[in-house]
Amino acid sequence: MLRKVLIANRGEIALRVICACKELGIRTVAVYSEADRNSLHVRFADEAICIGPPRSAESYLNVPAVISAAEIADVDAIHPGYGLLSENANFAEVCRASNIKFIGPPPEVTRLMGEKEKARMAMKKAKVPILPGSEGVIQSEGEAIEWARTVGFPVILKASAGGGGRGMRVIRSEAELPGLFQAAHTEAANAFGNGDLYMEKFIERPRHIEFQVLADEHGNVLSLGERECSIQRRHQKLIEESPSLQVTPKMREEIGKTLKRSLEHVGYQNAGTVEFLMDEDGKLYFIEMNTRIQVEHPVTEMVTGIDLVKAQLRIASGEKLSSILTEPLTVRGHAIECRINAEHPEKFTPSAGKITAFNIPGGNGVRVDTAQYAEGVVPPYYDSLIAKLIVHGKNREEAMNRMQRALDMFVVEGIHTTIPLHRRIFADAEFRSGDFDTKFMERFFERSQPG
Amino acid sequence: MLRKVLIANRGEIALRVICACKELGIRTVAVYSEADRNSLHVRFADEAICIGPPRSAESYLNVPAVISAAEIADVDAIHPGYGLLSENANFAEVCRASNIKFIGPPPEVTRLMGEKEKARMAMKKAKVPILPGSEGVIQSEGEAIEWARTVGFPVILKASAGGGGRGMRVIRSEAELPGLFQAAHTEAANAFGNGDLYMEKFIERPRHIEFQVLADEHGNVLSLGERECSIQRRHQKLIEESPSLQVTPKMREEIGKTLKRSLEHVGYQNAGTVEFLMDEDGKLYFIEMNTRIQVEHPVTEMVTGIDLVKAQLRIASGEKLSSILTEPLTVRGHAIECRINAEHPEKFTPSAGKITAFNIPGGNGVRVDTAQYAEGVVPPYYDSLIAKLIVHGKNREEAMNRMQRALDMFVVEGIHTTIPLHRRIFADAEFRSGDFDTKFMERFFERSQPG
Amino acid sequence: MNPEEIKELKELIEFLKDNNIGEFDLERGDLKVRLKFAQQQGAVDMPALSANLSHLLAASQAHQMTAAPAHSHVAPAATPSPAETAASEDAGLHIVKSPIVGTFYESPSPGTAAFVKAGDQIENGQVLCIVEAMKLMNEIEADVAGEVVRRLVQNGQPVEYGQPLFAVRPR
Amino acid sequence: MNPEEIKELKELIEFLKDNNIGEFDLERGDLKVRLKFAQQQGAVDMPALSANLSHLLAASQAHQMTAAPAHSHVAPAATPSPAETAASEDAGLHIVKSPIVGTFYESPSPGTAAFVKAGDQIENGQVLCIVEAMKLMNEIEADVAGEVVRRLVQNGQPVEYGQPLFAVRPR
Repeated sequence: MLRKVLIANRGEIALRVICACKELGIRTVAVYSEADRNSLHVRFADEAICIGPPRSAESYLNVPAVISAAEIADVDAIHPGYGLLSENANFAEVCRASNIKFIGPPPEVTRLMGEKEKARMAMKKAKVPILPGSEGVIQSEGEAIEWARTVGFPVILKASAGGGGRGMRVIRSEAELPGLFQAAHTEAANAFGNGDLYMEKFIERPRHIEFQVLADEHGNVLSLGERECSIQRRHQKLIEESPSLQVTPKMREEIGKTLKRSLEHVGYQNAGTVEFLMDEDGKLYFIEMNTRIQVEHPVTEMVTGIDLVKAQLRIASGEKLSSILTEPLTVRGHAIECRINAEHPEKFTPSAGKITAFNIPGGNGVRVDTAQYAEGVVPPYYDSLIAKLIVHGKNREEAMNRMQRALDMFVVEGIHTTIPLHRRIFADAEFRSGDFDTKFMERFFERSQPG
Repeated sequence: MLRKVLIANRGEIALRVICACKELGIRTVAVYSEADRNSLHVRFADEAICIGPPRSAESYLNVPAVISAAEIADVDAIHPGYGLLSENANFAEVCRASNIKFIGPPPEVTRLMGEKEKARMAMKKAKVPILPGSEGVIQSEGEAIEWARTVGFPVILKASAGGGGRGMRVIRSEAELPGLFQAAHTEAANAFGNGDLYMEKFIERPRHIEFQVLADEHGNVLSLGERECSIQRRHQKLIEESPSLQVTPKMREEIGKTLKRSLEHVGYQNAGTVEFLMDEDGKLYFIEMNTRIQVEHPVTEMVTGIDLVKAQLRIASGEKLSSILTEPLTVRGHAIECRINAEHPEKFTPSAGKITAFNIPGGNGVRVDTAQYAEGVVPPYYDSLIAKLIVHGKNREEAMNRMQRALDMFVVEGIHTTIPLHRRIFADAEFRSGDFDTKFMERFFERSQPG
Repeated sequence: MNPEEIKELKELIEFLKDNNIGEFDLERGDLKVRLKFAQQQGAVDMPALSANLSHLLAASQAHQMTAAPAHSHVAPAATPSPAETAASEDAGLHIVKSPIVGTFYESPSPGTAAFVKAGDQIENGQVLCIVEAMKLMNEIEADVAGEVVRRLVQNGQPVEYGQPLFAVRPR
Repeated sequence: MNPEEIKELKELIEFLKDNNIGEFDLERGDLKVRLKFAQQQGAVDMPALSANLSHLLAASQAHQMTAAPAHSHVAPAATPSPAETAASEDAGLHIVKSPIVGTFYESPSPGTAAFVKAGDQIENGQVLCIVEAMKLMNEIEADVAGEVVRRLVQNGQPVEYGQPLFAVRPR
């Protein structure tokens, strides 16, 4: 087992890793910026080293400072948490060169998965379904019709040269294709001086579904089931749950097999998350892979009973999955997570400052991951996530009711938080029905607009 | 479903019941004494009514005040929590007379189980094993030998007329019986003016094992497995866990059947706990039954996934067990609870006062049931329990390690608590082995004495 | 002093404080200790004021007894804030409080005249109202003599323990 | 008094303050302590400022960088409290701090003379020491001219960002 680990992160995830280390008897070293001197990850680590001024670029993202701290504290390994240096292949390489274990996949795998198009191709080769699209420019209406027939309507035309919606057209039937093709071509040519178009399968109401995997250093990969993450605002997840009501046991088993095969093929190691879009027929299309622990990992922990961060640490110690997961995988009940951000609940402006009252809900089926406390301070330099409120119930209904009472009992004063927004979402009929997609928040804001 | 419930209790259990009600959509009414005006159960109930001055006898135990509050708030039912009025059959009768549902068994059953000797006889009749003993006075050495042979050595002689250890002798073999019988007889005669003796089976190293049951109003009873509660100081439980390492699936099934039969026979309703002593051979002997929710109920909730307080409320609403427990009962992992008392951790003197810092541990597998908060006050009038720290792990080892890190992260300042004592117990080899009995704390204090 | 002694000293002080001791002298061999607790004008009064949840809790008082507007028997503003009560008292008024939980009635039976009304002179021990609890009619007596300035609750309104019923100007 | 005793005294005073002691006398052999807290009229004194975890956290600074006594490279007293630093600064001293995390060396290479020693006059920009980070020897230059009063870390000791290295009396 690892002897001593440096946690190259802050906030709740730093504390989360410290908890896992403590439970495994691993000594911990926190690093912190001057703004985080009074943080709980500093308080509860065995050692703590100040590595720079408040700005992340000069502290948490400062590779020499982190490595230097790791060297003077004489650690075996660095846990990068999520964000910050967690998917930085160069950092992983520096760790390797410094003889410090980076808790993540090898730098080559991080790099591969970091280049979205290469990752898509690698997964496609391994027979993971990806969103069908023309591989190059569509030269003519005729070619467009041929493509659309192959993948089925609706499809979307996009300008090769640019973005921002210009030159973009959703085509829902063969009849409207010629007209829209011309319109898109003209618009693209006018906007970008280049009328080239390509085409993709279009999903009207996509869901964001992701699969948690664990992979050891001995070539073994296991999928731990999915999370439903469609409740997003501007691609920022707000609420995640597990399992997804849309994923059947058969789908779960099939995708599990596919992921096992493909990730063994790329030599994956560590915990990881494979993200998919799901179309209206329940078909999944690979988008990207995150090669780190994910913010929303607790919902998987709640339903499977597996501690994912401890699994990461044991994998990094060289253990085999078979010794980490000794029981057959079972899913019990339903778990939901709300991300509590220090933001105005309607305007979403960040809200830093001193917390004057902080009452964390407890009781049956409630878990809170946070590094905040009464009289603590939310500094203005970092991510706005201050707490994750996770509930577990015997089914989705019980979990939702439990979340509502936990939100009622979560008192934060002195700063704004997204707690009131979550209360409104949990009272929303569409959310409660479970029948939603990634455009849920747009509809929610429309119907909940005052007046 | 019940529409509105009054909670005739305070502290963490009042808040626990409020949580369950909220999750079921039941309105809540808190009652409180003047000392509890700023308590969280007052804060989080839908309504709150002051029922008297600080002393329990004039507030929480004041039946007319509680009933009167229930009447003016127009509730359907009263949840008594544990302690206070929870096993008061007269109170249950007043509730019935006032057309308010008492959330517990019928008064007759409460009364039967409250009279220990009658309860023992009722259970014996229903073939629940009880500690064997002579039903009357043992007249002679010869009769004593006969009795001892029936139940097997060791046995214990006790004076019929008194207690305090006088006239009491543990007899471990037939050879030493005559001498000890005479000694006990003489001692009893000298001490109490009456030399009568009776005899019981003696358990050298008893464990305290209890079974959680649920019973609906339609004659259905189900056992939800056991809790191990041997870590006690002066008959006060300190640490409880579930499952017990000593209870095999076969024993669990058999005792479950026995309890089902016997409790259906006595017409039991509500959640309840049947307490046993376990001898060195794993045999169980009934001691008593508690006809209410128990302090340590969360460990059963953690491993079974069943919300016992919600079950109480649904039973009181007339639901059948079959609609409350729709899935087959399974036990996952291991749960442990530490009772955090406002007491000096070595001298056990109560420690009331203002809490100046209160950091509750969170994260994976940790549950805290408490009504305390930073800047809250522990009044000197009531029970010293201020929080229950409950952990769940995939096995006992993980649960113990998790408890250790959670205890490390539980910060309470301004008052003394038993947290430091729990830290020492969780570092103790005998505790960690799981091989202990109700005399554990005596040995623990002996070996941990300074000097 | 060694750590053990410091620990003992701390425990001693805790004990003195718990027992509300004001001053304390001890001589024992070569050890002398003398201490005096700081004056506390307003006295213990751990309260309130304090930060954090307390003010929240205070705010929540407002919803108590009044949180069920759908139930007509629960009238608003049942619990005046400590500040209000204090203000009344400052003005020299005596507050007669309910000694029990129940339902307030101004008169011995429906349709009859109220026991007292504003402006009435009352004697110590005079019956002011009835609070019904568990079908029992409890007569509430004045604990002061003087003039009734205000009745603070409505006829038929539920009242909690300690709830102000009448403001009386003592004579 | 030695540092240990001063620490104990501070703790005692904190404790007395927390417990609202006004005056305190102690005699024990050759030790005599007598103290009286200043009057606090309003004395809300929830103060202590203390509030909550903050002082705990402050206290926990002590363990930082020093929490691994088994590792000889981590020396004690690495992080002076803000108070100490302030005191030095009050006394007109300028503190040269480490701009990076690494290992402190007093001289360009083992066995050679230190860059500077107490009593030396230094110029702004003069190299005072090396902090090694990731095998790179970073020369740390003076950001003031004056006299070196004290070196605040040991040769070979790990230092964190912002850690005081030298106290200099500016001229």
